[in-house]
Amino acid sequence: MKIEKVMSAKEAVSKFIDDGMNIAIGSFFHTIAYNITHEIIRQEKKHLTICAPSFNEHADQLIGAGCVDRIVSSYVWMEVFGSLNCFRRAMEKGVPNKIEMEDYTNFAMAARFLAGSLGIPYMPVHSMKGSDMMKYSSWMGENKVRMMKDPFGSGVEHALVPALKPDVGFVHAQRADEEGNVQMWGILGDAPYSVRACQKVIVSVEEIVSRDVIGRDPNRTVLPGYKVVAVVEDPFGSHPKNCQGYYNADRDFIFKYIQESRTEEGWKKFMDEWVYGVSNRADYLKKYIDTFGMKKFQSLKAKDMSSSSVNYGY
Amino acid sequence: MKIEKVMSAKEAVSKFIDDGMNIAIGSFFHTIAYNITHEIIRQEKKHLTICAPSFNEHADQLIGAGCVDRIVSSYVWMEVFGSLNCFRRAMEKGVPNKIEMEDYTNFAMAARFLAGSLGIPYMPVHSMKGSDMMKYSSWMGENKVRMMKDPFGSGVEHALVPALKPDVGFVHAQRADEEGNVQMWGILGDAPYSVRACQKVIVSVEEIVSRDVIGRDPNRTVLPGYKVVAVVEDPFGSHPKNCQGYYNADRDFIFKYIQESRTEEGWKKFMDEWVYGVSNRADYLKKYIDTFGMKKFQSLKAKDMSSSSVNYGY
Amino acid sequence: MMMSENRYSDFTLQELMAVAAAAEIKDGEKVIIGTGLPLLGGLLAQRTHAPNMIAIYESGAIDCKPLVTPFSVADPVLVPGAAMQGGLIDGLGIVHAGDVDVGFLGGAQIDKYGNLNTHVIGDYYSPTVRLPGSGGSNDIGAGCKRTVIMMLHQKQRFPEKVDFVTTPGYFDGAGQREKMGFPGDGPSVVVSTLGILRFHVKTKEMYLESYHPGVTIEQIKLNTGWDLKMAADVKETVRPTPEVIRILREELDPTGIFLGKN
Amino acid sequence: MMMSENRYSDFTLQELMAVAAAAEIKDGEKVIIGTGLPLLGGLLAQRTHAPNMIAIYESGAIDCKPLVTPFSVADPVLVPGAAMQGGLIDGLGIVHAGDVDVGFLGGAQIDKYGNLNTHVIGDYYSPTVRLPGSGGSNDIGAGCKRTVIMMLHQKQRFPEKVDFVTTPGYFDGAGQREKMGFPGDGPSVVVSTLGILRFHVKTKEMYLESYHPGVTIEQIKLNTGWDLKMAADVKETVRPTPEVIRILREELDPTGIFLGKN
Repeated sequence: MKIEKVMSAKEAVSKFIDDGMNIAIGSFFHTIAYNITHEIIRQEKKHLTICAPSFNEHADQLIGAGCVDRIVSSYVWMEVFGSLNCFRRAMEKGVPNKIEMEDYTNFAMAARFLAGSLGIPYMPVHSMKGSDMMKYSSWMGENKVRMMKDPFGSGVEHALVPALKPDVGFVHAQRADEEGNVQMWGILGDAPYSVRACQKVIVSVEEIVSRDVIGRDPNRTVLPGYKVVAVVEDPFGSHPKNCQGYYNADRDFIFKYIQESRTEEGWKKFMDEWVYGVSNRADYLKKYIDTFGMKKFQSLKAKDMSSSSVNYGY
Repeated sequence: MKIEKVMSAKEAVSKFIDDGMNIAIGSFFHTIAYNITHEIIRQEKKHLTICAPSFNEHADQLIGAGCVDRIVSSYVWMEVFGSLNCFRRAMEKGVPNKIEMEDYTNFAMAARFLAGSLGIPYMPVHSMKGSDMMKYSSWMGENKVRMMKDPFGSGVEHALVPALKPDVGFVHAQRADEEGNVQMWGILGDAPYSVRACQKVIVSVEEIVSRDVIGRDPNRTVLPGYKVVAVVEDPFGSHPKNCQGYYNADRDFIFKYIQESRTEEGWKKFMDEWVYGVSNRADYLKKYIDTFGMKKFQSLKAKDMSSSSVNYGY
Repeated sequence: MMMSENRYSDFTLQELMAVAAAAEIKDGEKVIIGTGLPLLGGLLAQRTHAPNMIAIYESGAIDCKPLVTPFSVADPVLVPGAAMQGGLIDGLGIVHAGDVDVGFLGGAQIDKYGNLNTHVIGDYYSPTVRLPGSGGSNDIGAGCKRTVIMMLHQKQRFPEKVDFVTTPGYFDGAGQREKMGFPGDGPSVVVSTLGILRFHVKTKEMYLESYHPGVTIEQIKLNTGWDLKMAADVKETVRPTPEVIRILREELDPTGIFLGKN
Repeated sequence: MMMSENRYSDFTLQELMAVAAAAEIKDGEKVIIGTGLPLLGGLLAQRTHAPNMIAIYESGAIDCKPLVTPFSVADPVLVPGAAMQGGLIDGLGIVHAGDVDVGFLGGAQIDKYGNLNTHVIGDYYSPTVRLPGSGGSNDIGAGCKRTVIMMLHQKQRFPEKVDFVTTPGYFDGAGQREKMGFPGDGPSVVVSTLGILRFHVKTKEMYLESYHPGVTIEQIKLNTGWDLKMAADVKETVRPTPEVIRILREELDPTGIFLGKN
């Protein structure tokens, strides 16, 4: 009965991510599982639908690699760093392939995941009303969002957004036990509801800890193990994004990607070096240290700002 | 601009709870603010509507004292201890006054609070469908719950339950700072959404801590201070219920209440002794120790089962 | 009901029921259990044939392994060692989403089609007896893949129609739950104080599968408010083994709070 | 734009804009701010006239007091010292519920009625330029009691009608937001690189309130895609005091990341 869930990113992607799947990529500009993202690219998965309130370079890399057919999101960009070049090439020029997109807002996406996680069929929201996101849709047609008059008589119409329940989700977190009980702190982003809404979840963590560590602070658990099919232990798995308590974002590296990906050739060179040319996260880290030096690597590591302990006794 | 929020239970109830208000009483068989409840009874507040997924003896005492006109809930009982006698006397015989009730389910109530806290007007749920809770309503009439066919074409009908946004809520928690940023751990019960859904919140805590303590572990915060109008520091404020990390439930005392409240006279005697006859929580505790002894009081205190610390550094 | 060879070869009715409840749980299942007998059944299953059972409480405690038998669904002993601790929205949210395999239920009345009443005896607006209400019962009845109902078997508690439908069984018979689109499939079994009852696969009507040791079929019929049908192979309920009784008494309820002192 | 007496008596356009943004915040208000200039405006308000401002980020960080100026709405420096840290549903949930007073917005295009476009230039299905999308922008535009919009003032960015309405201003004029039943009242001000613009209380049409030092009204008209109306008392934007400039440069952006090196 006990299922072995601890495995490599390679094994997890190969076992649980199939071409054509609808995939949630958890988090929000932080703790994004780059290890899993890169593995999907190396395994050349195709025709994926990727879902998240907001996407950064991880989406851009999947798009550039031709893994993505459809996007369900509210934001695909890199904040102050600027635009994602593969995303724009795909949307504007169909390079490497044309991509369809369903545009929502951040709250509407969060509400769709919340609904999915609770078995609620749709959520009535104020978001999107009157905007052109109501007018345009892609493959979802009229089921992207529907307007409905409040049946409780307020006279107001609401935008109904349907529950989102992706086939599989993946996310990076600080820690989990071998059963897949996941703990996260700091900014939760689209977690916990994004991953809870998925049928299955691959979780990547900085550290696998004992069930005892989880049980000593169960309020930190964002996802119970029963939805988790794979637990991947990959320290620095979300580099160049941050992971609270472990490392800060690597702005230089993010900027480097944005710069180099301005041309298709530049993008390919970057990817050959940092994704196709490495076999796993450990290999990637070795390359990082070889390239930028141990000092730079160490500079990313988090300072100690420990929480105090609380008593769970009875 | 800085508002002084720290005050006694007496002051908080007198300032923020008015006759006729719709009140949420937070938690779920645990960390119920008995100190606030008793103060409401002593101040003889009237015509209250009380809301919670599940109610225990605190509701029974408010009902017996004639404070309550209406109940919005899914459960008013004392689990294995048996029925609540004032509740039954009110519902069956109109003693001390007739009470109207809107019956929901626990999940429907939780969904109503969730909706209220997020500004979502109503939630479509599977709960209640086909049950007699759909047929009968009191003052809410058709707005208690409405059936609607899924506009996304599944063919299924859902029960729509309206957002619940009480005038004021109160809850007991482990700690808060002077601004009312509330931290809770262990079983959250109807928190955080019940209190977040309220216009104003009175929070009662075991300890007032510095903002620095809150800021060292901000993921434990269930309610941000801006909704909080009063912070009451009352150790053992939820006795005879438990407060994780501070004390366990006092089963003997709960049983004593259930036993003595079987008759109106018995109830009155209990209340004269433990509510009307004491002026505040400190006085109540002194009486408890005088009556049952320090050893009994000490036996309620929680063992040490400390969580470990996590790093919030960047 | 003593048939002792050693001190664990006898058993009480409550012990028999706890064992029957445990037998309904398969290993690895997610089970939402309350307090009292269902709780003991769940704990027993976990100690015997279902070590990977995931115990869930509506208070938001998930995969609990309490060192002390909890007294309430919000007992603080549930928290340390749990895999996750949230609130109602978490505990019942996964039920509503259809993630939970088994839910335990009980009530003041149950009818022919497994509908439960925990609201009122008599009229809703002027009740003879006002009961607790649904709590999480209706949610569990709608959402869990199957439910296990534990009942005191008395005629007034087994009417042909309940005074108030709190928690859906099969309503008036086959096909009605399907129309509702519930995530869950409905009641699987009733473990009563007199026997074990199931629901006909086609008609969804409750029938007697087995009578407990010392109980007669006639006694069960007399205590049921409609003409109760029998399984073709109706038989005596399987008796608990001494080892299981030992675990129940010594490990799970050493103080006898739930099972009463023996 | 140097008019120095001491080293803080001069100011750049960006500094002027950050100061103008700060002036829009009242003490004690709950403000959802992004990164860049709005962030500096918020921090400046907090250090000057609005010490009790509550800074909120859509990533779920509430009442942040970061020791280091954050680079992203999900910067980990926001977390230690925050009053509460949750996720998107918490950060934007309170916006959607109408609890937040002020929201900062920006965009590629803004029109006469304050509608913002951050989706596409050109056709939605075959865009000339594809932009990020809404992010939390539409939610903030619908939910915050009022919004403060910061814009690069160029003709193609100030068209009479935006190519795509991402975030609601006043749609086609007065009365339209009300029909939508939004919790928030809409844009309060546009702080552009050329001036400060507000919306007519009746018609909801954008008009010029003040032009920045060194900018002419003619220049603003030329850079606006419709016939921009003027306030009766249109005047020069208030110049920042040296003390405020000192705080901006020395305390809030000592490395010059946001304001550029001076």
